Amino acid sequence: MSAYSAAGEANAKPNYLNHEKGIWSWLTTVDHKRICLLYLFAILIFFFVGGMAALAMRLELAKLYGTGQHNFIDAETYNAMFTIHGAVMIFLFIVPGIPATLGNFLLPLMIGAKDVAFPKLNLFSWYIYMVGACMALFGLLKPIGPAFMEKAMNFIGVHGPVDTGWTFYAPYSIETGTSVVWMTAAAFVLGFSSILTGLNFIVTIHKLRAPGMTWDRLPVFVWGTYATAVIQTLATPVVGITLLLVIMERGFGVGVFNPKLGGDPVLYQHLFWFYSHPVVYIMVLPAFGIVGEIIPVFSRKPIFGYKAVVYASVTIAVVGFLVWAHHMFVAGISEAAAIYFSVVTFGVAVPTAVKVFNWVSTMYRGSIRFNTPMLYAMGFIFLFMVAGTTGVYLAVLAVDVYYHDTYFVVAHFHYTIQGGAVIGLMGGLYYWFPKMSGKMYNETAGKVTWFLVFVGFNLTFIPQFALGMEGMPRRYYDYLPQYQNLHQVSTAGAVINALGYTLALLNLGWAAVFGRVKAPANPWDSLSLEWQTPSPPPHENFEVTPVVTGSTYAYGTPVRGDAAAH
Amino acid sequence: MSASHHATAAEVGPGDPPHIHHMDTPTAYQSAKLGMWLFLATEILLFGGLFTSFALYHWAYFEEFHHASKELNWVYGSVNTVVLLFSSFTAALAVDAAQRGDSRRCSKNLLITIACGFLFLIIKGIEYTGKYSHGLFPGTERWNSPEFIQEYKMYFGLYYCMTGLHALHVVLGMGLLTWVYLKARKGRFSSRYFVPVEVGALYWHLVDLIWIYLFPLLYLVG
Amino acid sequence: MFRYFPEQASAHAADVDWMNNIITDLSLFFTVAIVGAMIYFAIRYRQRNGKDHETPRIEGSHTLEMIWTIVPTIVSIFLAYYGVVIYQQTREVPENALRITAWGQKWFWDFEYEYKDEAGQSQVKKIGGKDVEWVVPVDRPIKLVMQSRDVLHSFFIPAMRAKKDVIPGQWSYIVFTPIKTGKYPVFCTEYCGKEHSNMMASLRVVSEAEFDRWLKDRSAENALAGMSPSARGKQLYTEKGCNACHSLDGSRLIGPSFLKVFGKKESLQDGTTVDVDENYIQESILHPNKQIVEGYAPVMPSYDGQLGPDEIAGLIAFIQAQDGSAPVAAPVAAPVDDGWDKLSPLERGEKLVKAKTVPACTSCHSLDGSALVGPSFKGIFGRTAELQDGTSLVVDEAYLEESILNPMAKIAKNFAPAMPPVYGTQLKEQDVKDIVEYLKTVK
Amino acid sequence: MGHHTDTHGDHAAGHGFEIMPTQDHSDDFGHISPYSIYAKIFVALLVLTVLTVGVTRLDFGSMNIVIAMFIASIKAMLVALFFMHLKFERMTTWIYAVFPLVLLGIMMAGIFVDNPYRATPGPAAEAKAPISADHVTEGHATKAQH
Ligand code: HEA
Ligand code: HEA
Ligand code: CUA
Ligand SMILES: [Cu+2]
Repeated sequence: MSAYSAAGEANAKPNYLNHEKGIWSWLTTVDHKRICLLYLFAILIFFFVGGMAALAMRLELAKLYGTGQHNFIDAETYNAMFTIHGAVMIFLFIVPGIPATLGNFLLPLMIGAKDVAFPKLNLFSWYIYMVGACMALFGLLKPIGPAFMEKAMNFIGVHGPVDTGWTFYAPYSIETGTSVVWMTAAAFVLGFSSILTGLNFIVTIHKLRAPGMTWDRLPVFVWGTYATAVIQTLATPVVGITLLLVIMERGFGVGVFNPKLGGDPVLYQHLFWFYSHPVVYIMVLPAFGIVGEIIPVFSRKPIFGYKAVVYASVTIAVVGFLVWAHHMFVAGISEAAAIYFSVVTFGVAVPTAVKVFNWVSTMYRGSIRFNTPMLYAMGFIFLFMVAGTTGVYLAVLAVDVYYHDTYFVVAHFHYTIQGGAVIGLMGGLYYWFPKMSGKMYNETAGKVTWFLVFVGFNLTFIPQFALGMEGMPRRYYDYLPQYQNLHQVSTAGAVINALGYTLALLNLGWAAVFGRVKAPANPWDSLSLEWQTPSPPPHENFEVTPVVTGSTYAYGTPVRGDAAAH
Repeated sequence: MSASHHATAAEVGPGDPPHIHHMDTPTAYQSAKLGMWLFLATEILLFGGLFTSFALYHWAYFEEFHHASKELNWVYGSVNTVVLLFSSFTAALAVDAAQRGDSRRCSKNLLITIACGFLFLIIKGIEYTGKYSHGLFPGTERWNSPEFIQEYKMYFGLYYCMTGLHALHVVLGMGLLTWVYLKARKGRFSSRYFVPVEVGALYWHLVDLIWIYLFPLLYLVG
Repeated sequence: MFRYFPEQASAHAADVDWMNNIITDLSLFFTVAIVGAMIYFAIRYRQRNGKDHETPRIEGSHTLEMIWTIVPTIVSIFLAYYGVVIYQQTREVPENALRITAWGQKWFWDFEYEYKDEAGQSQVKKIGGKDVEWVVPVDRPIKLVMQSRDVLHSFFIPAMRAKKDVIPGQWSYIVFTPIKTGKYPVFCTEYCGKEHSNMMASLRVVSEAEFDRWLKDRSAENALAGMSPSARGKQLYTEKGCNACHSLDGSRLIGPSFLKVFGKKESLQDGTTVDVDENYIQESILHPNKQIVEGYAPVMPSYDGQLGPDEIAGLIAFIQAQDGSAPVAAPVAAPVDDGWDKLSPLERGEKLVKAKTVPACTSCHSLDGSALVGPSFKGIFGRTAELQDGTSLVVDEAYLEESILNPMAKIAKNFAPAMPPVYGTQLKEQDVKDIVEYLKTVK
Repeated sequence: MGHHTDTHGDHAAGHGFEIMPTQDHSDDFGHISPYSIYAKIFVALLVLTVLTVGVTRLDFGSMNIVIAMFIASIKAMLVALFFMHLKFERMTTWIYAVFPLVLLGIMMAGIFVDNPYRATPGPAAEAKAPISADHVTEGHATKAQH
């Protein structure tokens, strides 16, 4: 029972992948679906780069030859490693991660549009992203080679990999001799790309919904992307100007953040977190959306409490702007501010709780299939519960004083970002893979690699909670011997985790290139619009502009009094 | 909307909106405008970081900032304010002309707006060189002397950052308007299609809006 | 379950842990409930035999939404409230708190204790340095007032459940009442650069009586104070690292030599001249970069807050004494500590290059390829070196030995003849050989 | 082919999440104001500029900034409402014009709840200049410390 007047079955007509050929047609494409693939390609490379830096850190932290000495990499390299890891993972991987890939692909399809509002701007965003990525690479280079090369590199401001941590705290970032300028400038440029993507999506959702696609029929993923886009557009400029000020401080000694020049280093932290707290919701809100799409389809049930789920997303986005200084409880802020920010932080916990409860309730009395996407979604719920509740420890003032800047925080945010956003992204990739590639992947391999990721991930980061409780500070290249056992378990977990990701992505990559099994238009029996067009979709998405007449989630048999509505 | 807006590529003539494959013309118009407003929102927050820093140090170093602001010449600032207000006025007139389909008046007003931008930059340039010769620039003798206390440096640091970023926006706005002007001169706009004029003018108004705050903040109250 | 905390060594630790444990219990409850429900639904309502069974189109429930909005809200208010209350308790400073000042600097902590001696005179006891052990009395509230001398640091005593960032130019404090004697680690928890992980100290909590004894025991400092000013200055000259940059024999290092500097007229960077007198020297120690002697870079760190008036007076006396009348007593390097001979030549060489020479080779020659005052050691052996006089040569053992013993003989191109010729007296023949061996391996 | 605007969600009223006001189509290409309004606004802006300069020359001390910012806000409003046609824009535009200002206010509020209210730990210590004067001038952004 399809609710849409337009539906297509797989046929031999050209699709977006093959209607034009050649590398040039890809680099100049304005098709949102192709731009999704461009982004996907780029972010996976950086996921790999960030992952390798993580493994280097974990290798060192295992301290196989004993603590108190350097085993594989020295202190400076280690400091560069966690900076590279954090900055690459955040600015190059997960912030564009879901919105620019799945968001780009699905947004127009889900609302029944032919493209985003500004297709050229969309491509332009990708190029800006690539420019930013290259600039970031300059920030990672070490000047080596013959003397003239070193001179040349020094001349353009390359002085060695950035060693400030991804947070670029002043005054250290103003004083250190490394290529902070390249990295902060890169973050600024990447931010610009992110702004343009967000702006594009907001306009698209406002202006290009298909006839009948009212606000209360929008899939929750679209709502998630919308809330994300608002944050992208409105929070990013603040970090942009903040990082520019750091550059000005380095170049001209403006002094705004430099106590030696009368400035206030804590002001830097305010401005930084004003962006970087909301940014965590840029990462996770689209993942919430993905879970909200997967669970109904594989449970054959409408999403429980659609309105509550949607309001919760919007509330999280808005309240997310009010809580930034919970990262600064011990940074020397006033007591009044600490109390205010602690209390308001709970304002995001409640709507998040609402979402979790609704997802689980959706499964009640469903007919549940355990395909790989569903496994990711269920894994997400467990991991995000751990993530969210450990966030509550950190929001509680008295307790955060102890946990701040320990491995407890490291574990918390890996659970949120990796257990939340990355697992969500993986689930989404598995779920929409048939649509994007027109092929089916190997289901068994999907499940096995899911298991590897899940086990490896928990093995990596559960010990880190314990480390944090024992008081192990973060950004430590060396530590007291009492922490060694837990660190070694964590390293072992990281290896399994890395293996899991690599195999899980290879499974998809293999199927996309060599796969023989063609995907039907709607393999999961979904009701949302993107599945009502062939797999892969044609260049302009739909052969006929769809007209929407019912809910995206009309699964199952109507219960009392509901029949009339559908 | 009537179907006449869906001219196919072959039929596009001067004054007709360009053919866009994925939406109709009124939607394209509304989208472009909303897009520009969103962009302006980001600009407000971009300058917002600077305004916030300025507010904080203005509060903390009230006397010192007040003193330092006396070094700025409020006459230059006032003249520049009038120049920008006037350019904003002509930008609005350009849009009005475009809406009424008067191509000539539209391009004339655009040209005046761009010229005002130039004038603004020239005055700003005179001001900057004046500051330099008065030793109000990093590296000059007065700047390095002990009497030139840290708080003054902070004031002028912020002054250069804020007015510099603003001047950059003036330059970008002039670029945008020049592109619009060239199109206008070729008669590309009509009462059915003038998005670039409106969007360019919106951007220009923002440049004006920022200056409306910068001027009293930096030159008058300090 | 999940109780991994270090022992509770401060009065408020139990409260913090109580709060933490409540959150743990609530979190476990919610997580088990939600994940349990999920797993239960997953098993109970799984699709069987590959065919969907009929599912009801339940779109939501207002009652449930209300419940699961209100319950977390109440729990949140409870947690936020007690979090704030306990936090305020941990920040309250009792009247009788013992006040100690701490300074953070890359990468060590300094402490200052102010007290009244028997004569009622105010005295300050200063301790500090890497891995310093600081001492407090048990059962007495301690207020540690902190500031940084460079970048952000953070003072963290896990056992006391106390932490606060240490900020340049701004005071912050922690307060705690130790309830157990013992020794507890102190960490720096705000990233501050290369040695962040080693910026440690240990806190020793002792009985009140023992603390008093410790505080008033000034023998170490008195030894210094009992010396003549110029002897004190001489000791400080090496202890505080002045020797890394200022020579005693007139040779030019990073900073001007102390030889015959007192009473001289120096021309400064800004074109003015200045008499080198007591005031100028004191000013240069405290605010080194205000008056830079022409031809030198403004690189000296300030010693403000690190040297007392007596110490500064000592240094002034010492500098004044460098009038050329006494032969330069080259400080003896490579003190033969136990087991020196047991080390391999390479290890000895490395130690000599990095630390045991005065000034240490590495204060002017980098190991990582960057150019300091002299050419870097990185890859030096076998490299073709261009000399000032236009010739060039391949760096071999002989050249290195010569350069160490007689630095002015051959000067590398683009470098100033700044190396002090002091190593000939400092180093034994074997030392020079060791250094050359080591330099061969610096790649 | 494009689809018809009147079937767009923007216009399909009566649903749970409708945040658009219902629209007629007269503004498909923007509102056309009478020509003279622009001139009037321009004159008003000039008058307000003169007023600001005059008032601050008179010097009301710390009230200066309040007065100046108040007048500036009126000017900004005039530009936005009439020159930029915000007055005739849809609800969405209004939201995105006002929201960033709200955020800016929140940002300033958060920072001003912190900085001026930082605690000053006990007396003796802060009497000493923190680092050497050439490294740190004693003032910090916290007045409470002075
Ligand atoms: C996707 C990313 C993401 C997400 C979603 C979150 C979500 C949350 N985070 Fe986290 N956080 C980070 C990423 C994220 N965080 C990062 C990257 C850092 C460190 C940055 C750095 O320093 O490098 C960090 C650090 C961080 C800190 C600072 C710690 C410190 O440095 O001292 C705090 C403090 O309040 C915090 C709190 C929270 C809270 C309350 C939530 C909430 O949104 C969680 C809400 C969810 C739940 C609460 C679970 C569901 C609830 C229920 C089922 C009901 C039961 C709950 C209650 C009764 C309350 N986080
Ligand atoms: C998106 C965010 C993200 C992700 C995914 C990760 C992933 C991982 N992170 Fe972390 N991490 C951060 C964000 C992230 N991290 C941030 C922001 C910090 C703070 C930095 C700072 O302090 O400044 C941090 C800090 C941090 C630390 C603390 C360092 C310290 O404080 O000293 C540690 C320590 O163990 C760590 C470990 C890991 C590990 C083992 C993984 C692993 O799970 C990674 C596993 C993944 C791979 C190994 C890649 C797999 C391979 C591919 C994807 C290629 C396949 C491609 C194809 C086939 C096409 N991370
Ligand atoms: Cu000091 Cu970290
Ligand atoms: Cu946060």
